[in-house]
Amino acid sequence: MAEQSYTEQEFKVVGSRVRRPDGVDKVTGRARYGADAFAPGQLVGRILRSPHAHAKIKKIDISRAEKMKGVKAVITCDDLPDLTGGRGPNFDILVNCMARGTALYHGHAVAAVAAVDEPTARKALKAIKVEYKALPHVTDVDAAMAEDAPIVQPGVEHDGKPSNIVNVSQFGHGDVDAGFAEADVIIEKSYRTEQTHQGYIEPHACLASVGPDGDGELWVTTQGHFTFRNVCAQLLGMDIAKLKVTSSEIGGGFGGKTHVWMEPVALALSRKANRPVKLVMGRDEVFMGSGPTCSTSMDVKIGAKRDGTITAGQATLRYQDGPFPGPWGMLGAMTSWACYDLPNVQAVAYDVLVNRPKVAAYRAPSAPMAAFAVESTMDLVAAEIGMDPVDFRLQNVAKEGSKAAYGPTYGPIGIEATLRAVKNHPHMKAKLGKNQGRGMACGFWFNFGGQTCTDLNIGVDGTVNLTMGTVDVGGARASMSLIAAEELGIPYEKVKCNVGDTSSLGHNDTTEGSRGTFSSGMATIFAARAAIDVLKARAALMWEIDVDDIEWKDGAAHAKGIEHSNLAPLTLAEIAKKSPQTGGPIAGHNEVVADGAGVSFASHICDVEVDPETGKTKILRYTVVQDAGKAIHPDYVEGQFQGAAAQGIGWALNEEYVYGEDGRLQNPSFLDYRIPVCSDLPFIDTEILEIPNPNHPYGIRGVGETSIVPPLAAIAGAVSNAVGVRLDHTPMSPPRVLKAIREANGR
Amino acid sequence: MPRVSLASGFQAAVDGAVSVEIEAATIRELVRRLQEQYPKMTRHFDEGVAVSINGEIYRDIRDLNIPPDAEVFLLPRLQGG
Amino acid sequence: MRYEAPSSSKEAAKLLASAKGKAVVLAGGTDLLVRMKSGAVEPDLIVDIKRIGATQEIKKSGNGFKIGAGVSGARLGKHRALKKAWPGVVEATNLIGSDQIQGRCTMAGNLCNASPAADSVPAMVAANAKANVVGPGGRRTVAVEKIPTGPGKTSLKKGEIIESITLPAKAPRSGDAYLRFIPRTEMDIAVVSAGVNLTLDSKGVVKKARVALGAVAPTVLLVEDAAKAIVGTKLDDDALAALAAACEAACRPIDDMRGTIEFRTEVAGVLARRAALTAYERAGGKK
Amino acid sequence: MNGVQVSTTVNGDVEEFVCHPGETLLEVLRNRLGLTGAKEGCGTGDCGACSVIVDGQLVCSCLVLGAEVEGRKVATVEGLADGNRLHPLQDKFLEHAALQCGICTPGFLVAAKALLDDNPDPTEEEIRYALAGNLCRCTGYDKIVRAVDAAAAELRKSSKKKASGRKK
Repeated sequence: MAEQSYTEQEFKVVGSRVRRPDGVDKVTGRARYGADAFAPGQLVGRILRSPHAHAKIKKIDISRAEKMKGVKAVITCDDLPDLTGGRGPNFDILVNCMARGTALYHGHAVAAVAAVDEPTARKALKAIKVEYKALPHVTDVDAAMAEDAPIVQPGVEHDGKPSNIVNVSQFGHGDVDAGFAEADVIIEKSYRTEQTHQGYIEPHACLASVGPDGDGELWVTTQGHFTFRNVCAQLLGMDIAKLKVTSSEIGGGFGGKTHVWMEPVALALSRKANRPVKLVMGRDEVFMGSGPTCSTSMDVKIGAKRDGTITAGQATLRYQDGPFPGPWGMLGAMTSWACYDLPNVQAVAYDVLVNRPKVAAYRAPSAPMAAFAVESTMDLVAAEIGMDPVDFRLQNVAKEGSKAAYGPTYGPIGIEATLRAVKNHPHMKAKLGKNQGRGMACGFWFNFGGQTCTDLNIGVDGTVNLTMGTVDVGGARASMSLIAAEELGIPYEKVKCNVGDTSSLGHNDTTEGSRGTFSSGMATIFAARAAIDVLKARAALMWEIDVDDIEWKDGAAHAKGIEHSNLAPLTLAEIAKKSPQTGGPIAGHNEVVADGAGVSFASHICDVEVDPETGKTKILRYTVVQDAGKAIHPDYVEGQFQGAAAQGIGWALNEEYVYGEDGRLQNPSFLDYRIPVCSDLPFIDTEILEIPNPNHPYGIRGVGETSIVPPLAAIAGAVSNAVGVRLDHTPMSPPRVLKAIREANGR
Repeated sequence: MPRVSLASGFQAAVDGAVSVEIEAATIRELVRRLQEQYPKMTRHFDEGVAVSINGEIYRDIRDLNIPPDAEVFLLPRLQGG
Repeated sequence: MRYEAPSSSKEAAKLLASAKGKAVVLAGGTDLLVRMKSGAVEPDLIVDIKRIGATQEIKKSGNGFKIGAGVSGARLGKHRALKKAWPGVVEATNLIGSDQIQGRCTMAGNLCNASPAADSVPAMVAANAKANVVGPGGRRTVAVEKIPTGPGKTSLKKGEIIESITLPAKAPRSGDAYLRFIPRTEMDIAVVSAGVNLTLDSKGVVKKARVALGAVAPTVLLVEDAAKAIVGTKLDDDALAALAAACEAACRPIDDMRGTIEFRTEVAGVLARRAALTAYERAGGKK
Repeated sequence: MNGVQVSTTVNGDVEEFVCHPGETLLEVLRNRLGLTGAKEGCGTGDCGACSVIVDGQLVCSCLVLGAEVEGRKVATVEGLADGNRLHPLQDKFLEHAALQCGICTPGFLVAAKALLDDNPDPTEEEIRYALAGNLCRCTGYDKIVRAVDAAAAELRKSSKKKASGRKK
C-alpha cells in the first residue's frame, strides 16, 4: 500500500487541457459504438416483451414464427437453462433477461427472434403467441409495503409472512430518542421521489457470435466488459476464456451499463442460429427493459438546539428495487447523513419489490433521493431557528474524526472546504428578483477503486501504447495518456491509449463508483514505473554500467556520478531503438486492487425563477463545488460536474416514470420522459477543489458521481424560496408546483 | 486485539452482537478468523463485504496490516454507477 | 408495402381511393414515421404528396395566403409577408418540435394528425383558416376546425387529401397570437394551448375575436364565450378575467402523463389571457 | 418486398440503392451505405442523434424514408471535414472538450452546421434553441454551446479573410 501513497510533486503535463486521443474519430463519425459493428452473415435480433405488469405465462407458441421464411432462431427461457443454482444476482439477471414462467413487469422479455432483416424479425415477433394470465400488480413503493399488497416474488418473507420487503437495513449511533428530547426545535417531514432513468443517448446494443465449438465473441456497449464476460459465460455455460468481449465506444452509461440486460439473449440466439446476431434496443425498450433508479418514499426528522446544534437525526427510507432485490435502500441509508457530525443518528431503509423494471445503479446510486429528504429538512430547521442554511450546515459538518452515520470514523475529508467555498462564492451574494429563489445543498458519495490491469508497451520509435481495461466513459484515455506521459517524461502526443478487449488483459472491474481515473490511473503509474525499471536496465546494458548508477528523469536515463559524466543521457526513444539488441520489447505491466478511493463531497448553489401562474421553473444560475483530489484533465472534471448537475436538474424538475392504473409504463420515450434540452439550462459554473487523496500517488479522487447528489435538494430549496411553499416531491413539475402554490394560498 | 463493529445486516450472523473482538493482524486474518468463529459470516463474505480500517473503506484488499488500536468496521460491499 | 410519389393531387387521390388495405398520406412524416416505427400503423401503401407542385407553394392573393400541404415549418418561418400577416399562425407552426422537425413538419400534416394538442391548429382555427381538400369526387373547402373529429380521427373521406390551407387576408387593425404550455423550453407536446385572433375598431375596442384552445378536449375548441367576454372591451382586467373564466369553463381535459385536469384548466385561462394581450398589441391596440 | 430503387447524392457522391418502402433514411445510411456516423438514439425524432441535412434542410434521418431522397442531396457528418482538414466546428468541439461519450456529437455537429449556415453570428440563446433538438446526457451542454460559439467566430473570421482576399 505504501507505493499508493500520495507524494507531492510538480506536474508537467498532468492538469493540462490536451485534446483527447479518441476525439477525431468521434467528430468525424468514425468512432464505432454498440450498434456500429457488422459481421458477415449477421442476423437481426428482436425481443418480445410482456404487455402486462404482472402475469403468469401459461404458454408460448413459437412454432409459427420458427417456420417463417428468413427466421433463423426463436428462443424462450427454455434456451437459457438455469446454470446458477436458482438463486443469487446472476439468477436474477437470467430471469430478467428472459421471463421464466412469470412476467414481472411491463416490458419484461418473454421470447426473442433472429431473422435475416428487420421487417422479418418484426413479423416473427407478431407470430409468437403467448398465453398470459394476468396477476394483480403493484408499482408504488408504499402500496407494495401494505399488508394486502400483491406479492411480486413468492418466497420473499418479512416478519414471517409473505412480503415485498426484501431487506431492512439500519445504520446510526447514539440514542435518537434522547437526542430529540434535548432539541428545542424538531422538524419532521415526508418526501417522495419518482423513478428516473439514466437516459444515456445510446441504446443498449451488441453483436454476438457463438459457434458450434462453444467459442464466442461479443461486441457490446458496456461499462464493464470483463464483468459482462464473466456473467454471460456463466449464464450460457461457456468457458470464460472462450468468450471474448470487446467494449465498443460507449454512448453513455451512468450506471445503467454496469448491468447485463439482453446480452445473454443475443448469445443464445447466435448459438441457436449459428450466425452472428445483432441485438439493439429501441428507445422504448431502454425505458421499459433496462435500469431505471428507484422511486422512493421517505420520512426525515431532525432535532436541533436554538444555537444550531443538531441533537438528533432520523430517516426512514422506502426504496423500490423493481422485482429483484438490490442494495438500493441500504445505500440510501448509508449516504443519508454522511455530510454531518451527529451525536444521535439513525437511518432505516426498506428495499421493496414492485412490478417495475429491475433497478440499476444510477450515478451515486440511491444518494440523491436521501439527500433530497435530509437536505430539505436541514433547510427547514435552519429557517425555523433563523440561521443561514450554510452556517447551519457548517456548524454540524462532518470533519476528520467525526463518526459517520454509516459506521466508521472519517479521516481527512472535504465537505467543510466545499461549504466554505460556497459561502464565499459570489453566486451566494448575487441579488434575486421577483419570483426568484436560491437554494443550496450538500452531497456525499463513497467512490471505489477495485481490480485493475494495465499494459504499457514501448515501440522501437519511442512511442507508447497504453492498453487499459476500464471502459472509457468520458475522456479516460486522455487522462491515462497524460499520466503515462507524466510518469515516463515524454510528450502527451507520444502516448496512444486504447481500451483492451477481455483477451488482451487480466480482469478489470466495471467502470463504476467513479473508479476509472482513480484505479486505472494508479495502474498506469505502476505500469510506467515498471517500464522505467526495464528502460534503466537496458540503458545499463548499452552503457555497460551498473543499473544502480542510473536514474530516470525527464524522459531519459541519466548516469549518476562523476565517473559517468562522459555519458550523455539516453532518451526513451534512443533506448527503445536499441531494444532488439538489448533483450527485446520493452513493456511495463501492472495489476492492482486499487482500494482507498476515499469518500467524496460536493456542495451546489442554484437560482431559479418560477412562473407563479403556471408553476414552471427556469434555472437561472447554477454553481458546482466539488473536491477532485487532483484534476488530471480539468476539462473532463468540469464536464463530469456539469453533466451530473444537469442530470440532477432533470430529475428535480421533469423526469419521471409515469405508470397507469394498468401497471404499464406510459412514457417510454424521449418525448415524454423529459430530460433537459440545451435551451433549458444556463452555463453551469464549476469550482474544482484539489485536496489530494492520501491513498493515490497523484492524489486523485473519483469525480464522476457525487455532483448528481445535491441538485434535487438545492433546486427544491430554490423553488420553495421562490414560491414561498416547501416542495417535497420530485420531479417538481409544473402541475405539482402550481398545486402547491394553490394549496398554500388556500385555493 | 481489534474490536470489529458490524453493520446491522451482519449482526445476526454474530449472534446479534454489534461488535466482536477478533485477534487479527491483517484483513485476511480478520476475514478468516471471523468465519472460523462465526460460520454464518461466510455467506456474507461470499456476497461481498467491505472492511473499513480507520475510516478508509477496502473492498478487495486483504493484505493490509491492521494497526493495534484501529477502528475496524464491516460494511456491505457497495455498488456504484 | 408500396411507396408512391405522384406528381398531381388527382393522381394521389386516385391511388388512395383505389388502395387495398391501409393507405396513408406522407407529408412531413414526423408523425407517420413514428407511428410506423411503433407498429401502431402498418400501411400497405404510402403516398408521398411532396412531389405534387401545389403542395410546395406559398401563394399570396387578394383572398389571403394559400399554403401547400408539403410546405415545412422552416419554410413558413422564412416567409416574411406571411409572418407579418399571421404571426400567431407562423409562431404556432414553428413551435412544433425542434429545428430538425421544422425541416419536415407541415400545417396540413399537423391538422390531419388530429391531435388535440397540435400546435398549429388552435392558431389556424383562431385565424379562420380553411383546408382545400382534393378527393376522387373533386375539390371542396372546409373550415379547419371541421377536419379533426377526435384524437387521431378526421372527417376526410377515403381518397381525400388536403392539398393546401388558406389563411384569409389580414383585416386592418387585426392581430393574432398563440401560446402553449410545455414543461421544458422545447421538444414537448403542448400540455395546453391558446390561439387568439382579434380585430379592433379605430378606438382600440375589440370588434371581433376568435379564441381557440388546444389539449383541453378531444379536438381543438373554438370558444365563443371567450370571444364574447372580450368583444366590446379594451382588454381591461375585468375583461381578461372573464376571458380566462370562459376558457376554464369550456375545458373538458383529461388527466394524463403530460398534465392534470386542474392544471390544464387553470393554465388554459392564463395562456388565453396572455395570448390575447399579445394579439391586442399586434392589432395596434395600446394598453 | 416492393423494393424502391433510389438514386441520390450523399456527401457529393452519387449513391444508388434499393430499400424497403418503409425503411428510413437513417437505416439506409447505416445499413446500406455504411455511414454509421448518424446514430439512432430514439427513432422518433426526439434526440437528434441522426441529424443530417437534406437539400440544405436539417432533418432527423429517422423521420425520412429512404425512398424520399430520390434526386436529393444528403449531407452527413462524414462529409463535414474538407478533405483531411477538420471543419472549424469539429476542431472547436475537440478544443473545448465539448464531448464526453460522443454518441450525440455527430448530430450536434450537423445541427450546428445548419445553424451557422443560416446564422453566422448567433447569440447564446439562439445557439441553445437551435440545438434543443439534440439531446446530450453527458455534458450539460455547457461546453457544446461554447464550442459552437467559438466555431462561429472562427468561421466569421475566415469568411472575412476570404471576402477581403477577393477584393484585392
